[in-house]
Amino acid sequence: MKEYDIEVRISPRQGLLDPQGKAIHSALHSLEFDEVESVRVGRLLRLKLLADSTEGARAAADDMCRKLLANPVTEDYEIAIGAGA
Amino acid sequence: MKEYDIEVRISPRQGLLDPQGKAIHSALHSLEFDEVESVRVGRLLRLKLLADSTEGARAAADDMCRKLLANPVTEDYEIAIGAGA
Amino acid sequence: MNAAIITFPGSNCDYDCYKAITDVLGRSARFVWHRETGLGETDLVILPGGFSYGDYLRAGAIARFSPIMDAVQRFAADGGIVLGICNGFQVLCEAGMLPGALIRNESLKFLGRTVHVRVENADTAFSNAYETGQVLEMHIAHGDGNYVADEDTLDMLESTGRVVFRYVTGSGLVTAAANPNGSMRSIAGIINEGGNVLGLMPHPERSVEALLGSADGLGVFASLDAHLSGEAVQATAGER
Amino acid sequence: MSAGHNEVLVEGPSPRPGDPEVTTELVADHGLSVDEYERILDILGRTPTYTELGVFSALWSEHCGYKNSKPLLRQLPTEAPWVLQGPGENAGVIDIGDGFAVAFKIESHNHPSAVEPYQGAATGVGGILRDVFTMGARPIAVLDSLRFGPLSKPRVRYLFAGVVKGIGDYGNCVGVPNIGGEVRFEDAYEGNPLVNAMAIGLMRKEDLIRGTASGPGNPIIAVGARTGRDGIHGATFASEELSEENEAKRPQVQVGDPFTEKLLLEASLELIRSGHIVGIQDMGAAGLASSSTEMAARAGTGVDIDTALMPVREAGMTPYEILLSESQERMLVVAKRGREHEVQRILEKWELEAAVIGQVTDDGLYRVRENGTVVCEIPGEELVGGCPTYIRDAVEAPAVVALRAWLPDTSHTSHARSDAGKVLLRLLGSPNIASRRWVYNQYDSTVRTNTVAGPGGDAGVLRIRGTRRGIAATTDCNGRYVYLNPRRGAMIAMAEAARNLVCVGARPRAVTDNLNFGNPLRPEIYYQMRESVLGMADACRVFDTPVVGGNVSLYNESPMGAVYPTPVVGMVGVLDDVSMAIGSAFGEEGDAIVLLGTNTDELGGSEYLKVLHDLVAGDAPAVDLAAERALQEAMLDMVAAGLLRSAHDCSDGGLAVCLAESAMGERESAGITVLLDDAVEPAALLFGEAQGRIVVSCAPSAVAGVLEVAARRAVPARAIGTVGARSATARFVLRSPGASIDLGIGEMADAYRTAIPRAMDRPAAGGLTGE
Ligand SMILES: Nc1ncnc2c1ncn2[C@@H]1O[C@H](COP(=O)(O)OP(=O)(O)O)[C@@H](O)[C@H]1O
Ligand SMILES: [Mg+2]
Repeated sequence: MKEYDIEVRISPRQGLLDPQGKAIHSALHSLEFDEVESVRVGRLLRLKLLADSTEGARAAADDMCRKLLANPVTEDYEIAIGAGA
Repeated sequence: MKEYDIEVRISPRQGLLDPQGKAIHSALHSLEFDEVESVRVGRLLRLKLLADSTEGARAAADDMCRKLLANPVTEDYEIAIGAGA
Repeated sequence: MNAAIITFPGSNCDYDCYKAITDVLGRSARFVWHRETGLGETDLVILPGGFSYGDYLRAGAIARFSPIMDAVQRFAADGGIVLGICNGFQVLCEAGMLPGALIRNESLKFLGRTVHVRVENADTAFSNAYETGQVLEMHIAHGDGNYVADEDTLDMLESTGRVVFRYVTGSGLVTAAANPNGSMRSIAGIINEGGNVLGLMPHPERSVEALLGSADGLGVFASLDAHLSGEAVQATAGER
Repeated sequence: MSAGHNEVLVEGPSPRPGDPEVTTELVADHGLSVDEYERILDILGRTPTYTELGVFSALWSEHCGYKNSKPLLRQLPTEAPWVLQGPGENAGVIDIGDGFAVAFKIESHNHPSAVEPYQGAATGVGGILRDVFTMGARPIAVLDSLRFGPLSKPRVRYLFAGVVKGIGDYGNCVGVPNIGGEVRFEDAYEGNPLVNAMAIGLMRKEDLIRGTASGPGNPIIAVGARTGRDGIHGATFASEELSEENEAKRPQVQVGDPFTEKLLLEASLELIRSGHIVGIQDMGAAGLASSSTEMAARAGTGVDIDTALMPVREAGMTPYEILLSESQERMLVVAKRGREHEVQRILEKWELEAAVIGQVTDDGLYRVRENGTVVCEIPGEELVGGCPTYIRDAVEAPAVVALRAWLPDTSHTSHARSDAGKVLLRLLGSPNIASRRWVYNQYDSTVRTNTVAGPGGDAGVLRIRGTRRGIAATTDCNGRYVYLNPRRGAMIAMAEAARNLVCVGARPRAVTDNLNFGNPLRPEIYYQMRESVLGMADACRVFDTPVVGGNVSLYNESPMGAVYPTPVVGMVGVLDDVSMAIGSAFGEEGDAIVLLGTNTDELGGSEYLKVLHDLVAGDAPAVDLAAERALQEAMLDMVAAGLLRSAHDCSDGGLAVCLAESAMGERESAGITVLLDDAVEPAALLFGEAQGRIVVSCAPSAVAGVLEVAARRAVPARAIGTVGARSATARFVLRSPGASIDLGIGEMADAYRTAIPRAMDRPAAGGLTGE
């Protein structure tokens, strides 16, 4: 068993309205960051978990995303794995 | 001017309590994901912005984080840059 | 007393503050739209509750950049009285006018109910109508009222009498169960070093009429009225 | 249709490049029957374009066209001297006196909530708020009526948590207090939860405005959020059963933005007061298509709009998509010609986008262009009024007839004799009876500082500033009763709602109803609909409470079957002096407890049978509408005379539960001692759900007055006990010939208050809601 650092990136489905992103975008503009073209807001989950292999860790994380972490109807997710600290 | 994809990862300050992370952690355990040792929940912002160089893009993003995107009292942030699609 | 109530897009307690001051207390108040750059003739600025900019990103994070906020900062710097209620408290913290921050309630749930708070310092412009130690019943209605700050800041606030309201049981005891949102040291309201800027999560403007359940919050506005009309001894925190 | 029209239409729009060809399959996919399509050909005198087909299918869907319910709805009384606006508008409006009026309506978001509970419920609240403020009224209250499967199911907990959070987050952010509602848990709702939201708005009578597009030449302005591909064909979707097949067809989830809604609310009210506009309407179900056609139909005008002028969120949207999109937080405004700039200025202040997309015409045609080219041209009144309506076969299900005939035997009643206290504790801990604090503590119920009584009592009460008046509101429906006996069950829903109102001292004034049923093409379902509507109509007449608006939600079925027939009654009442309002918690030690109404032997459909024997059987309790009306009048007299300290309606769980709820109160509990002498089977006496009963409490000196008023109104009444001390050790003592209860009030309060929180502490599979 080894400890893995998992990073789960969850973002709103393409085409779905992202009111928060919209609000942040216009806030950045009123702060004169005119170079910003778009903002999408998602969630970032950092997990530490024990697994015997990178594959095992990924499989577990994927399972968690489907069961709990991500909303299957409104969100997409990506999983990134690094070795534990 | 070139378009950059910026990813801003904002997470709760180390040591600061993270109610969401705590809740997700215990939810994962009751779903029998006992291998999970810790969960931290943060925010993931994906920006598209125009800049003339990677440095320029990073500097701009950093400025936005300090001004608006992250709260220095409770949050840390990292910036990752990829070339735009 | 002539209050300027700031209306941000998404503020929804501005009207309640207005009514508490005009109808119940019989003093004057007016609304100031967040796009204005001046406050006009006023001796009290209120940042009301609500969801400025939808609380998107972080509660109060976007509102603090509204044009009017420069004027509010200047007003406060000159010793002007500023009261931030709920979302207003969050704006004050985001703007650095008060220390610490308000994060998601420990329960992760929005909480709309009555709580008891104890007056920890009755020697301020905002609380002189109460007795120190007095227990008040007020409404809370927030999802991000969990006050956090580092230990040094917390100790400093405590030792200088800058914790003005604290969540307690009906009989005035500080307990985990009486703390609705997980706030460190059960802090419900704090004041700045100059004693002229106060932020609190409970809604005094909702507890000003017996018909609506409690009049305990009226004291906050009465205190300010007394303070501003010079009837109360001018007090700055830290003197105690 | 005039020849003139025919000429215009015959050489109608030519097919739009890239649009699919209109085939019989495509017609079927749009949920239109062969006959309905024949009608369309007739109306147009030609084949419709793809865009026209989409518009017809949306406006002729159940959701917009009411094709299976219109004939039934005509049975409902809709008039009274105080009714300012009946059904047909965005919301009904009644006069409450002193120059004020309230607009209110209830709306379902069942299907969207089944797919995505958080957004589904949130956008449901958003839609109903817009219906109210587009009448010129400022929303002052929300109520929510919810139905789910059993909490033992993880998916149900996920839906329940998500729906409650969605309703809370949206209403809290906009700043409208939630003052009441219902939640019920029954197996029948597992596959298809019900999420009905009701909104109430306050206005000065003169500010009433309607959703009309009058005045040819007046500009039509789209306001608010940009249009995306969300929820295309949501209206048609809401008119079909949830099934594997239509998973695919499922419209993209609509995401709510309460912040934009709050800006829309303020801007709309400012626009209406400004006098620069003639009409305003929410772009709700079937989006731009239905809002623009309905506004024109109401005014008897036509419209000419260009979809290319519509602000969009995504590139390359077709007219079909733009017309049918259900993107939220959008409104359609018809301004006075020449006032465009004034309108723009107000919208800019509120940081809202707006675009003139067309104008009102006088040819009665619904004309849509894309960059000038006509893609749709339909006689407007045919779209709105021409939808064929149906009267379906109605046959009661034999299984239900049998269930109704069921009668309890001693095996069903013995527990009550031997162990009434344990039974009471189990009922208090049943999710259908237990405290709903877990729900309404997530709602802001006091913003706007008018809330005299929020959730937790029999009805929510609001004061009307600047007057002595108040209004009260409640929602009620026990689907179990309606299932067992549709006509009676619907009458009971009306009777309970009215009792809830008089218990706080409000005179029932009007109703908004939400008819939630299964597939109307099935005779046993149509039978439930017909009988329910007839039952409701009878009660409306006897109570003098016309229906001023409502909503129909059909096809509430899943592979697991149809939901219980659930005609939710949202009722609004008026208090002349809001300071006289009373609550349901017992008053002071020594006060007398008086029972109004009669205890009976009925046990059918009770929570007792469900909890102890897992039975939903027997007939729904009998309901005598005249007696209910007398009870209502007696209550109003007693409150007006200031005789009472508390009143609580006797409903789920019967007399014992009613007494327990009043004893436990919202805060510190009081003990009581009650003696009953009825010669009635104990199970029915303590836990039966006989109608027409209210438990009141009053000072000992007031008992005579209470009994005298009751006698004058011919309402049976008798003192049955006294209120004890408020303390942790207080006891709840109830004695009757066949059974007795003696419990510590603390133990009862614990069972009552912890049941739902404990159930919800378990994890909910299916994702994190609204995080
Ligand atoms: N979904 C809900 N939202 C707000 N309040 C609710 C909800 N469900 C129940 N309540 C409140 O909880 C209390 C108990 O509900 P219920 O047993 O249905 O009351 P009643 O039997 O008097 O209709 C009522 O005050 C009701 O308004
Ligand atoms: Mg009710």
